[in-house]
Amino acid sequence: MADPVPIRTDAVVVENRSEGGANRRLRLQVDGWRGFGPGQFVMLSPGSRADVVRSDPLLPRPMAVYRAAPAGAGAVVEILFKVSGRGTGLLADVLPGQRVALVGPLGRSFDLPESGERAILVAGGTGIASVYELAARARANTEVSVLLGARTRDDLMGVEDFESLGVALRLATEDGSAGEQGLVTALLEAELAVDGTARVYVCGPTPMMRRCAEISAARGRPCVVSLENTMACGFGVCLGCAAPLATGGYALVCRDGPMFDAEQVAWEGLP
Amino acid sequence: MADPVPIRTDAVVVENRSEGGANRRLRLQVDGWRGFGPGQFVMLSPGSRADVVRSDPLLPRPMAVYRAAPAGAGAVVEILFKVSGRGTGLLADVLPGQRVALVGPLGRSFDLPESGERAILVAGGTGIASVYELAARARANTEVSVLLGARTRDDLMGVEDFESLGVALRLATEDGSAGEQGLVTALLEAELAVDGTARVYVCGPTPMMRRCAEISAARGRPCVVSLENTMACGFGVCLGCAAPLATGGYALVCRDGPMFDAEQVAWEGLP
Amino acid sequence: MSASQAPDTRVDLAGIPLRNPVLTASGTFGYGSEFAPFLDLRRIGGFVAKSLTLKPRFGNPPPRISEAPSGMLNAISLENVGVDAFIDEKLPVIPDGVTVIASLFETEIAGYAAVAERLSEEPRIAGLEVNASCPHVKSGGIEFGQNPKVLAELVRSVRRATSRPLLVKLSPNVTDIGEMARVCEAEGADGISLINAVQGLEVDPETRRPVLSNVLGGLSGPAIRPIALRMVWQASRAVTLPICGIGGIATAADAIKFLLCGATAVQVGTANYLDPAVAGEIVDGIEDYLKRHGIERVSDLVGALEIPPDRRS
Amino acid sequence: MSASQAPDTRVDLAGIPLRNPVLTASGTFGYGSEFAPFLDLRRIGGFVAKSLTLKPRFGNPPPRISEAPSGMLNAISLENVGVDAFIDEKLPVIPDGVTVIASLFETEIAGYAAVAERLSEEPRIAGLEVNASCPHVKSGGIEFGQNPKVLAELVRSVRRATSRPLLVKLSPNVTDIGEMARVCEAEGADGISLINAVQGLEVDPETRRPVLSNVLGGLSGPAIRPIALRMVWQASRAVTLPICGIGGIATAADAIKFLLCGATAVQVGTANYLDPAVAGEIVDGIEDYLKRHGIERVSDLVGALEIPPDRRS
Ligand SMILES: Cc1cc2nc3c(=O)[nH]c(=O)nc-3n(C[C@H](O)[C@H](O)[C@H](O)COP(=O)(O)OP(=O)(O)OC[C@H]3O[C@@H](n4cnc5c(N)ncnc54)[C@H](O)[C@@H]3O)c2cc1C
Ligand SMILES: Cc1cc2nc3c(=O)[nH]c(=O)nc-3n(C[C@H](O)[C@H](O)[C@H](O)COP(=O)(O)OP(=O)(O)OC[C@H]3O[C@@H](n4cnc5c(N)ncnc54)[C@H](O)[C@@H]3O)c2cc1C
Ligand SMILES: Cc1cc2nc3c(=O)[nH]c(=O)nc-3n(C[C@H](O)[C@H](O)[C@H](O)COP(=O)(O)O)c2cc1C
Ligand SMILES: Cc1cc2nc3c(=O)[nH]c(=O)nc-3n(C[C@H](O)[C@H](O)[C@H](O)COP(=O)(O)O)c2cc1C
Ligand code: FES
Ligand code: FES
Repeated sequence: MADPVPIRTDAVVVENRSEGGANRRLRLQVDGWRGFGPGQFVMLSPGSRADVVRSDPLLPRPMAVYRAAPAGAGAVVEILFKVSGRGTGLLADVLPGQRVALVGPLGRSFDLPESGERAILVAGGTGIASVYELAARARANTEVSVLLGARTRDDLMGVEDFESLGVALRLATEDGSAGEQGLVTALLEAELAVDGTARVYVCGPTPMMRRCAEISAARGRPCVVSLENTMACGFGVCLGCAAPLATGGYALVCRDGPMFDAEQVAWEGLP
Repeated sequence: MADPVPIRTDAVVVENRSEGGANRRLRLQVDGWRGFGPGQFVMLSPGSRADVVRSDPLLPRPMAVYRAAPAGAGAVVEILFKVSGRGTGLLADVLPGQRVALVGPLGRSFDLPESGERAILVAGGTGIASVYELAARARANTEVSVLLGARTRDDLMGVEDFESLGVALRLATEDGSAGEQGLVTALLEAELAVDGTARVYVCGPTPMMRRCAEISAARGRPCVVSLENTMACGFGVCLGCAAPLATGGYALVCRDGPMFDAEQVAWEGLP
Repeated sequence: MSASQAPDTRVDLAGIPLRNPVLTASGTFGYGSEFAPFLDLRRIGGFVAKSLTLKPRFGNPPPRISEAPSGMLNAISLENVGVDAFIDEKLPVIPDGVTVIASLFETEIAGYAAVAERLSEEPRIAGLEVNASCPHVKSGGIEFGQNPKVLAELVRSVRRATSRPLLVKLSPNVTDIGEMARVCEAEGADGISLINAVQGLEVDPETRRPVLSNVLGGLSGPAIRPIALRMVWQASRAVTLPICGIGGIATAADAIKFLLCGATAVQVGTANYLDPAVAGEIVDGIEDYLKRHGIERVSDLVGALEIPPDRRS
Repeated sequence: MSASQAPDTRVDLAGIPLRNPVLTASGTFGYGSEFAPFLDLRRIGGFVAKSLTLKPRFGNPPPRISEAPSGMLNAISLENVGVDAFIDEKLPVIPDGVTVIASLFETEIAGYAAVAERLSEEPRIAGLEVNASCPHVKSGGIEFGQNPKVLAELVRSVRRATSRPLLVKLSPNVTDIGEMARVCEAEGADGISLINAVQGLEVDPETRRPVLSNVLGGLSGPAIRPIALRMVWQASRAVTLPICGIGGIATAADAIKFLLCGATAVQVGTANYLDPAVAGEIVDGIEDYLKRHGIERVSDLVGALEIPPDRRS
């Protein structure tokens, strides 16, 4: 199914609350929303809120669509984000009723696993937000394992939502404050030690994705990674988000991705 | 008495509420506050809030100290302001607990009227905020008349505060929605028709101040005006706030003013 | 003009008739069709496509962009699909009635002329814009538009290669923009576009490296608007050529400032990234302004800046 | 270096010993004492006073300033108290131990030399900074710093007039900052400061007039920082003279970027208006950075930008 045509609108904040640690959950009423595919993202412009226009910080911020539910003349779109800089700092401040410029959904969506093929979703830090919808949709016709990792318990996002999905969920934190102590890549190694077909989906910090790609390749399992590059436009016109390809040249993360087969990526060329 | 030495600090928002129309009342906890004289002002930087630094809008905004009351390790400083652009738009958004960079108090303060000399305070629009403290202090040893003008009722600020001061208060609005219909300058003409000494203090839009200066001069009464120029620093170093003098050359509104004897001002050279 | 009558927004830019003066800038509008979901391309005056070279090019390794105060830095370099793919694949999907200006650059003058010739065969293209902000390989990294002699040679040879409306897009990284404008006029350009991005540098103090892989990048966005307005004004006093004003335009008010300073039309750049429908809103805003001020023709605004008498040097 | 040991922040700027590399910029720090309520002047490396002319000057009519995206425009022009009042009234109230650099400008070269001579008699002044961003009357409004011949003549005659440490403050409104830096080096300057404000223009679309009475103004603030960093880096590759980096510095991280690009010291300008204590905080922040990275001497950062091998052209 083709991904829906993106829109550009002023979304209205419905809720903006702490999700523990530096993480927040933002719920936006987006009129005219036409649906989205798992792994797609939106561009949000907290720096130029519609009521007080300002130009610093200038660029919109890419944020995965965590999930969405029909509401009013569109949908309530949910974003899970981590406050990590100026743009997300401003986003943490927006109040219910205020507006945030939104463009999306953008990017390709994940190809769902084939029926019967086991899906292993590995996500670290804010990458967790990119895989929830994939888990939700894939579990309809496949067995889904979700492996979430973070530095510490507070950095994990949406754990309860994954729990209520009823997927097999395992957690890892570097300090052991939630789930197993260690890296989520260790969980992947354990999962892949079990026989059978499995497709691996990964979103998280670059070193983590690269390691997951290696682990999957060693087991001969297909691995899809969702890259995070700095973006200016999000829809393929600034050419700013180029990711180097193993075959030479570049792909645009926003248009050709954000997900790529792991072997397509020239890891050593990523910033 | 010499004006207090200014400080520079991050003030903490105590309250930020609507005052009717586009007007707001901002109450700031300012630790280390050393007092202020009537007519002095502070520079507030809503564009670069301490928690999320941003550089647009860049310049701090001059705001009269409406009044202040000792509190905690300093004072609660009150500002009445009108949302009229980007800086004041951001100021309208700051929430209790958030911080706003503050420098002040700055500028000279009004010379209080001499004992027995009647004081007539004329203020229009946001200029009202500059004369409240003068009214409060002058009424101790003189008869004080306060004439407030605005386009419409909603544009008036702090009327109840002036009422509780117990000064003689008259209002004028252009649309007659509060007080007499017409310009506040007409009220001044009526006041000055009464015999006796009187010193006139004016703060408001330039054409209003200029007209008040003419009315006062025609009656031979001293008139002090408080000018509003665009400012970058507020303490005499950028040389941006120059106001042309009748005798040639320029005065700095932030350092030599904001108040000037009306006849010092070369009105035709003001922007 | 009666309040109900729609003002006349048409302008003629260097022989290119435009339904209104709002174009979008090369490199910020892709090949046009990317904006179809957000904007009726017939609503705006037209667009300038991403600069083309003879052969497709890959561009620089990442990071290619970086945020800057009220702006961004980019070092995309020459990445584009090449002139043939543009003509064969990109142009045909542009709806009729949309004005397309093709932008071109190369690293040597002969290359420019070749691209210009190829583009001139294409009736669907309304005009050419020569991007002179590319480093001139023979001058050791100096941009074509930074040296009046090199610029003259460039304009001369492209002028020989095409009889189509020819705009030259100037580099802002010069001492005297008026001099460069005069060179374009003397060599037969039909108009000038300015400004391209301002050369800048950003550093990551933690890694102690430049943020961009290319070290230097081009600063664009609202940050450069005062510089762009100044240069448009200076160029408009130096030549009679029509000017297309570019730099930090994000609102109708911004566009009007450029017209007042002497621009016949404007191009919206970086703002397209933040809001892909912004160019249409700028058109609306200009119409509102004209109605509100009772101005019949947008062209009445061009160069209408009122300079105080004692400053008219 | 042990974590507890304070790093060595001293630098030598063109023969002026500084306790740390954080100065404040001319025209943004008044005559120094205005900042005494907010900042211990001995905490910073020193300050550059408002540019002086031989006689007191009034400056431009208002409006003189205007806000710009992440910046401001100013057209203060020559307003200052004059060199005599500076020496007689302003200098004596500066506390001992505060490093004072005097800045000077005039509209003709002879005037510069005369001011330089007068300032050189003053032992309390640590060095001179020649502001070359002033319009040269004889060149019809072009700045002294925009023409290499005029700049050479200017530096030569001021050099003859003083044996004190001599910094030349360059205009950014040039094609090739490296060329201007080389001129200063050839004519015997001890160092260069860059950049001054970038020429810009702002328009009020409602009145259709320029916002500033002077029409043109100087753009300063964070908006110009990427341009300033680029020029400091280019100048540092063109000359061996010490460089004082200026432009949009508001934080310790900003200052460190300039040091990495080759500046020996920096000047904080517009940021002083927003926060009159900011220069002190920048000093603190640099010390923290040095400690955090285990760097013993701030001078180890100067020019330490790591350029990827394939970009070291
Ligand atoms: C497709 C995609 C989906 C994403 N989904 C999410 C999500 O659901 N939740 C979430 O918390 N984060 C997500 N991110 C990362 C998020 O975009 C960044 O954390 C955010 O842009 C940081 O902005 P800032 O203003 O806080 O940081 P600053 O440091 O102020 O940002 C400066 C610049 O760098 C860019 N930048 C900084 N960090 C990143 C990053 N990790 N990835 C891309 N650009 C970056 C910013 O966009 C901005 O242009 C996603 C990124 C991409 C590319
Ligand atoms: C000494 C003094 C005391 C003041 N006291 C008050 C007060 O108590 N309450 C109040 O509501 N207003 C007061 N003002 C006016 C207030 O400073 C402006 O309304 C405010 O700066 C507008 O900012 P903005 O961001 O909303 O407007 P913008 O249009 O975004 O401002 C753009 C620029 O113009 C400047 N500017 C715009 N309008 C004015 C103005 N009228 N006076 C000076 N600069 C201006 C801004 O400071 C800014 O630099 C005072 C001004 C001065 C000089
Ligand atoms: C990412 C990016 C890529 C650009 N690519 C081109 C280009 O290929 N050709 C060109 O002439 N200008 C290019 N430009 C410059 C813009 O067309 C424009 O001149 C400049 O960005 C200033 O306008 P703005 O401030 O509105 O963006 C590019 C700008 C950006 C930001
Ligand atoms: C209002 C104002 C006045 C200035 N006056 C002078 C001056 O007299 N002499 C000078 O050399 N530079 C002057 N400058 C330029 C600054 O010293 C500095 O070079 C420039 O503002 C860039 O730095 P910034 O972005 O940190 O402000 C002035 C700048 C401003 C904003
Ligand atoms: S973010 Fe602009 S092309 Fe991908
Ligand atoms: S506002 Fe800076 S001198 Fe008055």
